[in-house]
Amino acid sequence: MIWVDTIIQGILLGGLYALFAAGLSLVFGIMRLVNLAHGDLIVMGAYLMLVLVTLLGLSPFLAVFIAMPLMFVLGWVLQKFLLNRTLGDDILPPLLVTFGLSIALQNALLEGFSADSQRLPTNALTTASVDVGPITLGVMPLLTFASAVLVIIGLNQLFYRTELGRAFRATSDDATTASLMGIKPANIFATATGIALVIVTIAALYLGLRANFDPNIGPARLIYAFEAVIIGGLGSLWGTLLGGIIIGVAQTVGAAVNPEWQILAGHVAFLVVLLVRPRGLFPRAND
Amino acid sequence: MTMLALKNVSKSFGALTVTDDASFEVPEGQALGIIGPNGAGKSTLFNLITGNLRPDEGSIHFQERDVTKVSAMERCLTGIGRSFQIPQPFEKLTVYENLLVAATHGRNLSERDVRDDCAEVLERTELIKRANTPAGQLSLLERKRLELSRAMATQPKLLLLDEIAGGLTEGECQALIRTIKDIHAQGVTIIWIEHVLHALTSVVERLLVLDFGKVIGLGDPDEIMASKEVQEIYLGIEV
Amino acid sequence: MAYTVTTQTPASRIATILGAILVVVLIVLPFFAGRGTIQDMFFILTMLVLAQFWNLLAGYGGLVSIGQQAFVGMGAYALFGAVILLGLDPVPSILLAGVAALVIAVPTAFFAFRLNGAYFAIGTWVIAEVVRLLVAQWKTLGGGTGTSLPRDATRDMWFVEGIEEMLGVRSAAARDILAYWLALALALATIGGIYWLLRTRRGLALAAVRDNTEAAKSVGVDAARMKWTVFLTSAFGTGLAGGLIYMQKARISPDAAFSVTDWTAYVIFIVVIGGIGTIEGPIIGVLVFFALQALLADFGSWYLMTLGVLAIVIMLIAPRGLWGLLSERTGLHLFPIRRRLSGGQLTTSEE
Amino acid sequence: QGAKIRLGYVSPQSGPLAAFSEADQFIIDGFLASDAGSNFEVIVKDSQSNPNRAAEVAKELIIDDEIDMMLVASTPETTNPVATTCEAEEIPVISTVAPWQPYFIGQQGNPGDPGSWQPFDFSFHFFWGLEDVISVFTAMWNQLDTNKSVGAIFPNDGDGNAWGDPVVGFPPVLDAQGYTLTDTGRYQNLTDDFSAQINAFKAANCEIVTGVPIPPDFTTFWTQAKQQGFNPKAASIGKAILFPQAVEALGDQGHNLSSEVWWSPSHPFASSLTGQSAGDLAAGYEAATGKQWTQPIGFVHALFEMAANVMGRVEDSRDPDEVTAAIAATQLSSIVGRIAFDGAGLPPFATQNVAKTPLVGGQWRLKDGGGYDLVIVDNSVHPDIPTGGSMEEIPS
Amino acid sequence: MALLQTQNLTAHYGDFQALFGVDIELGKAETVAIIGANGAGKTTLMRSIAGVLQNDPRAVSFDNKNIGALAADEIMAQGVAMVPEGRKLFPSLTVEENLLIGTYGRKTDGHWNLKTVYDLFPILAERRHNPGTALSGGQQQMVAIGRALMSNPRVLLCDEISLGLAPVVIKDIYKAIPQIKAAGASMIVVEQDIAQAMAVADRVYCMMEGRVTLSGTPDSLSRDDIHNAYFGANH
Ligand SMILES: Nc1ncnc2c1ncn2[C@@H]1O[C@H](COP(=O)(O)OP(=O)(O)OP(=O)(O)O)[C@@H](O)[C@H]1O
Ligand SMILES: Nc1ncnc2c1ncn2[C@@H]1O[C@H](COP(=O)(O)OP(=O)(O)OP(=O)(O)O)[C@@H](O)[C@H]1O
Ligand SMILES: [Mg+2]
Ligand SMILES: [Mg+2]
Repeated sequence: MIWVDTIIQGILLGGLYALFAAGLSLVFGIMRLVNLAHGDLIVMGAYLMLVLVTLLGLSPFLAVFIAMPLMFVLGWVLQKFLLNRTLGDDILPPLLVTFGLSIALQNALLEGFSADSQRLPTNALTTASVDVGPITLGVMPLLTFASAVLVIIGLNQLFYRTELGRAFRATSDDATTASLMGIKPANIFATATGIALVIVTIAALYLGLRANFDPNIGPARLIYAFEAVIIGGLGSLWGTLLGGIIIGVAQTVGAAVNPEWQILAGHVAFLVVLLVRPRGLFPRAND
Repeated sequence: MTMLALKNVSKSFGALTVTDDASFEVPEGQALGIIGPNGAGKSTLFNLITGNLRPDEGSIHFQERDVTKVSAMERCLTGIGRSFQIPQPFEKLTVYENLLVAATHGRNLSERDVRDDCAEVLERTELIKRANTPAGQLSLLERKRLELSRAMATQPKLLLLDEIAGGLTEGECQALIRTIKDIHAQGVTIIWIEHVLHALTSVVERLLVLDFGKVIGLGDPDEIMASKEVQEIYLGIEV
Repeated sequence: MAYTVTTQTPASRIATILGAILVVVLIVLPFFAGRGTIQDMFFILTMLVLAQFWNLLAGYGGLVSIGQQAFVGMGAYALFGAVILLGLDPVPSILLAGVAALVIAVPTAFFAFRLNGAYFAIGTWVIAEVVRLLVAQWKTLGGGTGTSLPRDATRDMWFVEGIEEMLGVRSAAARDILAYWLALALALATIGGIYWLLRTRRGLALAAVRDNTEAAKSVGVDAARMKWTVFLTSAFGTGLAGGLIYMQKARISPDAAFSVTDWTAYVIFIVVIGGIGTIEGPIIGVLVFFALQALLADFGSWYLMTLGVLAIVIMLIAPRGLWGLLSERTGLHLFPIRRRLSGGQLTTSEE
Repeated sequence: QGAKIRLGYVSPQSGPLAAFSEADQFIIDGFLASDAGSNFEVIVKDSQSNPNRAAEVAKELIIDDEIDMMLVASTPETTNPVATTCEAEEIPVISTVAPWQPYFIGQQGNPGDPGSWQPFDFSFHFFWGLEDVISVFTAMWNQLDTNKSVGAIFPNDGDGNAWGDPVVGFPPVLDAQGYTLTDTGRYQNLTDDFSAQINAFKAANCEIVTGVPIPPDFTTFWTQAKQQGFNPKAASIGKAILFPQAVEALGDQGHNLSSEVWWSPSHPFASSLTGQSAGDLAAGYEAATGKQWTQPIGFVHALFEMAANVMGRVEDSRDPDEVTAAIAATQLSSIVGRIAFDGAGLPPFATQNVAKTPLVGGQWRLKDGGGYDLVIVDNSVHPDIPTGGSMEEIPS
Repeated sequence: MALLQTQNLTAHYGDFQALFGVDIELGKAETVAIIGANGAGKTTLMRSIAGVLQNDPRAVSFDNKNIGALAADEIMAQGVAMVPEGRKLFPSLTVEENLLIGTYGRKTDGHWNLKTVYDLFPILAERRHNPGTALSGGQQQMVAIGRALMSNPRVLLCDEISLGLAPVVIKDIYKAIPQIKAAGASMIVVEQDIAQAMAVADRVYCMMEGRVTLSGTPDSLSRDDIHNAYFGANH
């Protein structure tokens, strides 16, 4: 029974990782942008909600809806005026710029909020649980997982059912030809990053409710997010969810064997998947 | 000896078959011309011979050795040199250094040993004045000459030339023909893809016609040019 | 008239002379400089070595790794292992540090070379994390806590006594001087070695592969072997630097020795600020980095914020770095590698 | 001598450990304003919570700033690199706010081989040790009615490895006192999931939890424990719930969590520097900053008391050997209690370098208007420190 | 007055200059062919007009406005659509999506819509849900043309629409040109297949080495003229 529990907990954890990764997957998939500041943006989202919660006395679940448009605008501006200028065949400019952004953001948060660990205000829901047979599952992890699935479904709808989604895919395939269709790749990229930051806000909600955060915890989450994206395959959103789950399950199973191997097991799972399938589980045909 | 032999070679890009069951042989010392409409798969055939692409089926033999699985780099070392249709210079290196890379690595010699050879090649292709210019700054014609020079610098036994005469003036064209005849006279086997037919036919001993990846004619240039099929598909450009 | 080839330029001849003088000054520096200067120089030299090797990897080999901390950490731990567990002297153990880095570089390369671009970068990062987590389980060397070099080992280190006597300094200062000289030797060997490599036909091949891989293969360049050579060389050199850095620190922990920020991110910063793909770039970059740190480090988070913003600004306005900017304007090269053909038909009209 | 005595002070002012250094400025200002303090110059460096950086700034202080003595505080990640550097540089150093085992053993070449351990010449440390925290924790648990089954979460870091050490850590003592310990192994910091530990604790029917996680990890653990229906009667946690903000981050779930208490406003000690009582110092801090008092305040203050006291007893502050001898001879009644390197309560190998200060146990109690108070609930080892209540079970 | 015009148009790829002062004109309802050997600069010219390559702001004018400074998407919105060389379908999009994306920047009520494009190329209706790249070369070319038509362009730029296609397929595709003309678009057709180009064009420009070397109506140009302009022999 413990094994079943371990695997289910791993899957739920994978939901959290997928949520961390979904925005990254969007940005990486559409414009091959390696955003090293993604983790810090999640942390920033959590602080933004903290401010909203403290200033307006809102529940975090309401604050998230105020934070989303703000984060969208931030993402749009960031991409349009900064990150777009780093795109190209060379991966170094985005690496360096987002690394710079990452440390600037971390330290700005540190200046603004100090290093104290914070948490979004919790309520009974935080520790509520449901019994499924002999297994007790937290409501919060279930909600996190459900949100991850909803985000992925939503993104898929956006991608495959809307004109904007078509433009995303077309621009991702070939930005130059897309511009011949009247698409402004710069704006499409900005919109994509805006949407990515909306997802980041959702991830931040669960990050902030789940445990403490402080300005420095971003990078540790970033690597899992990257792993989930790469395992899943560039541009495959369901792949990202699966990637998150693989890492989550690997971690809990590793920990059940010995907590020393917990994080290692996640990384090893990543390496093994890449060894077998260097382009991830669901690569696009044309990369 | 047979310098090059292709046996039932096929290559597709997705649904598009670019090389379709091609088989032919080139004896040592021969100059073979390849013609065919745009997109017929001529350049692809070169990529298969040099190892820049791997065939889906069939085998490629160089000097009677099966080189199908041999890498592009090793094929160069065993004596296959090529020019690219779209010139691919090492843009940040000078013209001389472009040749130096080819000569030192393609022949596995030291820089000192190949210095004069490289200079001589540049003299022959009239690029010597540009020896110290970064290749990125060359004009298209100079780039094409550099393609030829760099291929020559590896001192290949089999030289593959992909459309190097397009856009030359008559005088330049004659000079190019002389250069190629010279190389040929030294015993180098040549395969030359060219749209400028009069240049081609003044050098090659045999002509191969490619259409949709298929070899549809191979033989004496005059006979081939006179054949009805070739008239139809290739000389369709006739006004 | 016969042809000749030169790489020297008038500027580089002057640079060679100035460089030689600089080297002599650096060698005798401990005779007149204070310990603060010596330690600053140690920092500059070791970061320079790391930067040169990362530059070799990314700037010349096109392999953008963000996992160099694996080699720094592995080298450092190998040195500690050799001293604490095998009882070796720290100085020769530095060589072992390089070898240890080389040993993990081989499987790393096997894996990472299957990946390209961003995948390669992230793959190397994950591998470095794995190495860190494994080393953190190495209980005899302190596990996640870390450990220190035994005092006896550092006090009785080779040459220390000699330096004490020669310069009349205390043992702590003598150790610094020893570490400085070793760092100087390593930095000179690194720059010399890389310069030498670039001037051989392999260096030409590297440039060719970087410009156009397919064409390079077609003229007989073994692109795969170039990648291996560059990766293993820079792992070895990075491992040596890691060993040396931690010999001087005398204290290690996995988080410190495998820090992606300290050993890779800052190194990338140095290279890119200075100018990637040149030998001069990392030299300029490390000086800028040091100056920033010296000026601003006391401002805590403002320092790091400035560093972050500077990285962004430089990348946007001068993507080829400060040296790139300078040499574009002036055509200056301190380490020229361009081979210029002269003589023969070129004598009449040198262009 | 006209020149001022130069003190170097290294602490983590930024980064994840920054909460430890929040009161630094307040205390240093107070120190410099005091009579004794006017002879000193204090050069403060930030370790950025990074051990590499800590060692670097220590070297800078010694070499560029030519300090006479080093002070360093807060976690082995800060004290150890600084102390190691000072030891190598032969500069006297006094450290605090790290249990003495991770401080002492953590600086040994091979921590696994007690035979190889050696005392330090220039490094001195005052704080309590694991044996104290163990006895405080067990005394608190003994106040409750439990099955004596303890689950432990020890991370793979300086503190965690020391707490879990089979020789000097919790396991042997708990064993001796009739507790059964479920220790699943050293996890990495910033782990996102503790199901494995929770499952193991449930399987062993643990009613008590202990450990020394970093704050975010404890929040994760505690939230998951509640979610997965694991409700121990007592949770005595080091490090993670030191600071009120960390407990507040748990919402209502922090009620009755227990922790070691090294210093509080109700400690019956006074400053040798200013004569202030512990209560005065804490009140002064709260008035000056508007923040709730925290435990490091007393110890950072005591560090500067030490500096003033030691330097008051030397002729030449620039002579490391004399300063060292003066430190070793310290007999100081400080705001954290008596500090003397007399080996009291210490194994022989540590007597030379370590002085112990008193430790009691406390519980966080939810206040009516929100926020938490730290109430001392156990003083069995140091009865002179008054309690404010007795140990209560955690409501499930 | 010409609908579209280039004046002294130059283009560079890095240090390499690909066009040297090209002047061409396209009148309303006119079809112009541009011929020339490989690398002559035909594609570069098309890309410069379409705004993919940056040029002198005054080098290109459309409808009496300078469009040289506009970005590709802005030029497209004005009604200049391009069928790029090599078809350049979006592999992630189905046939129908490839067609629909053609209207992204310009939505009009003109003649062309999904239905009329399917009428023009009935085979596409059958394959509408296939990924664009799973079609044969000729069908892909039809999608590329249809995609450009969807925005009802006033000027249609076609870059080597016969490249790599079998003669029968080329014939099929060229059959569509009169219908496109009839719907009101002016066209610039780049071709190496001189016969095809001559058959549909009102006027011809011949390019070599980045310059226009010859121009005129198809009838007025002799075989030798073209041969010389094309291959550069006998200067
Ligand atoms: N890497 C590739 N991927 C997909 N298709 C390709 C690739 N390389 C070539 N093709 C296609 O294969 C066909 C043949 O190309 P190839 O370059 O061999 O023709 P060619 O006979 O040399 O033509 P040209 O006379 O224009 O040089 C073309 O339709 C081309 O688009
Ligand atoms: N992206 C590029 N970078 C550098 N040079 C280029 C680039 N694209 C084209 N060129 C060069 O510009 C010149 C003109 O090329 P262009 O593609 O315009 O010719 P074209 O007439 O369309 O030829 P083709 O018949 O082969 O399509 C050629 O020499 C080509 O090599
Ligand atoms: Mg071709
Ligand atoms: Mg073209």
